[in-house]
Amino acid sequence: MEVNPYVAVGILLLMAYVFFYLPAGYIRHVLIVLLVFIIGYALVMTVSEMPTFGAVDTPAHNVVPERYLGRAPEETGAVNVVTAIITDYRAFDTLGEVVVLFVAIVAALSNLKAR
Amino acid sequence: MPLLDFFLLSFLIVSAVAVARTRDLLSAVIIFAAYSLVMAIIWQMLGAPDVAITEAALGAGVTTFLFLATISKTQRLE
Amino acid sequence: MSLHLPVISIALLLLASFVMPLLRRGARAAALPFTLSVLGAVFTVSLYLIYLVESRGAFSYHVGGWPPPWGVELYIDHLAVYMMMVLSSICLVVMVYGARDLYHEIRAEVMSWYYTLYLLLLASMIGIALTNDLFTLFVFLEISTISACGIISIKKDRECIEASFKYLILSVLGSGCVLLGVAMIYMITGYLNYDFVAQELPQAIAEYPYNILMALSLFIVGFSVKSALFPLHIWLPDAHSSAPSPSSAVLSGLVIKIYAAAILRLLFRVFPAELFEVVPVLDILLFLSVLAVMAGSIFAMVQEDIKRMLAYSSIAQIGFVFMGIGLFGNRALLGGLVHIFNHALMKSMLFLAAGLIIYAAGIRNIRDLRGIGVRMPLTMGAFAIGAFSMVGIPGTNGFISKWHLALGALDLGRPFFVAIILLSSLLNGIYYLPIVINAFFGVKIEPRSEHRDVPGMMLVPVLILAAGVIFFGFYPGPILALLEQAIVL
Amino acid sequence: MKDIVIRTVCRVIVPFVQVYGLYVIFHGHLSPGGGFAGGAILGSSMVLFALSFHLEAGAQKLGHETSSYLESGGGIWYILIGLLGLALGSNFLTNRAAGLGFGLPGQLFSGGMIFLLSLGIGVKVASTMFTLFYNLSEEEGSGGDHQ
Repeated sequence: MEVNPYVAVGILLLMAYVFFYLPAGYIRHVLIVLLVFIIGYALVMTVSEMPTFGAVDTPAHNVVPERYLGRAPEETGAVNVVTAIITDYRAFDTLGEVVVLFVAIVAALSNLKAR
Repeated sequence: MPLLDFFLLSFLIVSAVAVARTRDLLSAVIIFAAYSLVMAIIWQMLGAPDVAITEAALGAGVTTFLFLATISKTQRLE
Repeated sequence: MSLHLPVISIALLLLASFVMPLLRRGARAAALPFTLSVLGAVFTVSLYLIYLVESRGAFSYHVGGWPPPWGVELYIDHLAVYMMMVLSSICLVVMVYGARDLYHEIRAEVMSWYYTLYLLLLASMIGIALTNDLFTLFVFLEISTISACGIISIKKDRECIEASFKYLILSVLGSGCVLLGVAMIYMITGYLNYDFVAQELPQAIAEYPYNILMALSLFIVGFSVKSALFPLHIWLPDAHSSAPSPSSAVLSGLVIKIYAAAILRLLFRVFPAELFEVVPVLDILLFLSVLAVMAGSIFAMVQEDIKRMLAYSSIAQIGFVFMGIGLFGNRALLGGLVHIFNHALMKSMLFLAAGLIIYAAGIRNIRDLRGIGVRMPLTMGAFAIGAFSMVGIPGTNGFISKWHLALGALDLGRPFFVAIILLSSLLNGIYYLPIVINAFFGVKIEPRSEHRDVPGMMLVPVLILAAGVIFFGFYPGPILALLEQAIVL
Repeated sequence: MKDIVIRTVCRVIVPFVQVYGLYVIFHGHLSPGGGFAGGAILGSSMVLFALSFHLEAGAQKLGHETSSYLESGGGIWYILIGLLGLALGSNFLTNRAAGLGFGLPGQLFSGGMIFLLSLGIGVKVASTMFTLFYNLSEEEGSGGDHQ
């Protein structure tokens, strides 16, 4: 997977030009379709290489889910492992999610009231 | 059950394209709610009931309400 | 107890922002002193943390008491405390200024919302600086995105809504890219913690090359959108120029930098060095940064609105930070990192000075600034110091970062980048110096009737920042000493 | 929407939806669900009530003031529980290691902090949903009659 930096920068510049500056028209349509095919090809290549869903030997099956599944009830007291993860093992992320809700509502209200 | 999987996933793709293509925002919102509902079923089939409950309540319920409230203050057609 | 201070400062900021909407009626007057005291406390904590990290080295904090691969880890090293100090100090000074200025830009009823968003923005940026976990990074990224849009769109202005909507859409797309990248990294390594991912990635390269490549490009695109690297800068001029002046100062000075610091951490602590031999990520960043430096300066030259010009100049200056990352030498990295602080100081000072001019004289157009130096000598003096620093005249802190960047480029045997730095300084001189010269020596135009006096509470922060620009131009020692330890990765 | 059928059906359905939402919140640590899902269900039940009757009717049940108190309160509650772990001599947001754990796994009152956090998240999410909906659709005196 040799990557040429000039080609990569060129594609990025072309994308930015097409998406942000090119006026609507026939050329823009053709270029957008072309770019979408390039991105889609890259994504398909990526997905085709991913480990099979649910396979035993995926990298995600390591010590992390082992402890979550095996010891969550005794360590956290919650029978539902998902809740044990989101409100105990990774409670800080959940605090972040609560703050996301809060900031969303503050931003929306400040917008509605500021008019 | 691969046939049901196939059916649901193709429904997802069709409704996603329909949301993007339709000019009527109200129908887009309704199609999007249907999309979320099917998505909830798929979460359940993938073995994630927590996500399925949240998706059903948020995707099919609250988002639709919020989109509708926004449409009622703006225009229905794009 | 002192090891808990990083998480306590984040919790304090979040708690203060939650309490803020509850301050009603009589308590509303307490909102400003409350905000300022919280910001001051966080600044004090960040200074203490610098001392702590200097004396006992980097340490990690396990939130919830769970060890790293299971729980969330905060990693407090030299870079993290440096970023925290930069963020909290600039936020504090800008808020002192904003206390007066905001009242003429936004309505009094939404002031407490503004403080809330401001505190949340600072909390999320500190979170991004401290975190050692990919998913926590994403969560704080979301908070910072939405709150940054919030402090733009709060102004009662059609233009502002439009600009912040554009910013929101692009920035959320960037967040989506980052989330997809995090998912891919999790899929192929099975971890979210930086250290564990870094441990697993070298083996994963052989097995999943496209996944790593795709995750890396998604991270780069996502963070470049957010930090306005050149071809993805499209949202920045509108957003930063139409926002209220304190928001512009924070957005331009801090918000775009923190994403650069985040990608720096990802590139050097998570992705293995072998990857960069195969995939020339650093070269790509370097080319983009050169384009950013040149394009930002050229676009800035043709602007008429002063805040718009400053916004375009930010695009050029973020290029220097990325140039430091892309050159990948110790000295160049030092230059890039110190430029984060230096540019935060001078750009927020310039935005505040521009805000003062707009407040006092109601002028936004650069050509109308002729002779304003006589009416507002202190403000324009500060502006002149900032302009000199932008150009990189010795004795100002802009010189220090450019000097280290240039030396770093020479160390690596790439004199081309020295030429770029010099050329960019020249271009900066072309558009900054005429403003200063015209302001002091230009033909005076009749002052308009709406001229207002400059309140001391607004002038003092600008002067403090100007003094900082001079001070760190002559004594960059402490900052450089801190950063020299930060880049020993 | 002055339709008698819709009003009657909603009047019957809303309590059940709310009870289900509370169940999902309280049983978060025992069965699938938790604060986010239950809060969303609870919030959408209130939105449903406000839609089928009138916006003012919804506002009477849950006023602006109360709603914003609940919203901030959820977040403050969460952080205070986190600080409780700190005060007990452990890290931020520590549960069992700080001595917060109680009850046997599988019982309703077990899991220490998890139960309390789910409650806070549920209240927060529900009030957020309702406040957002209310603020987006109020004004212009159209009440619940639009669409």
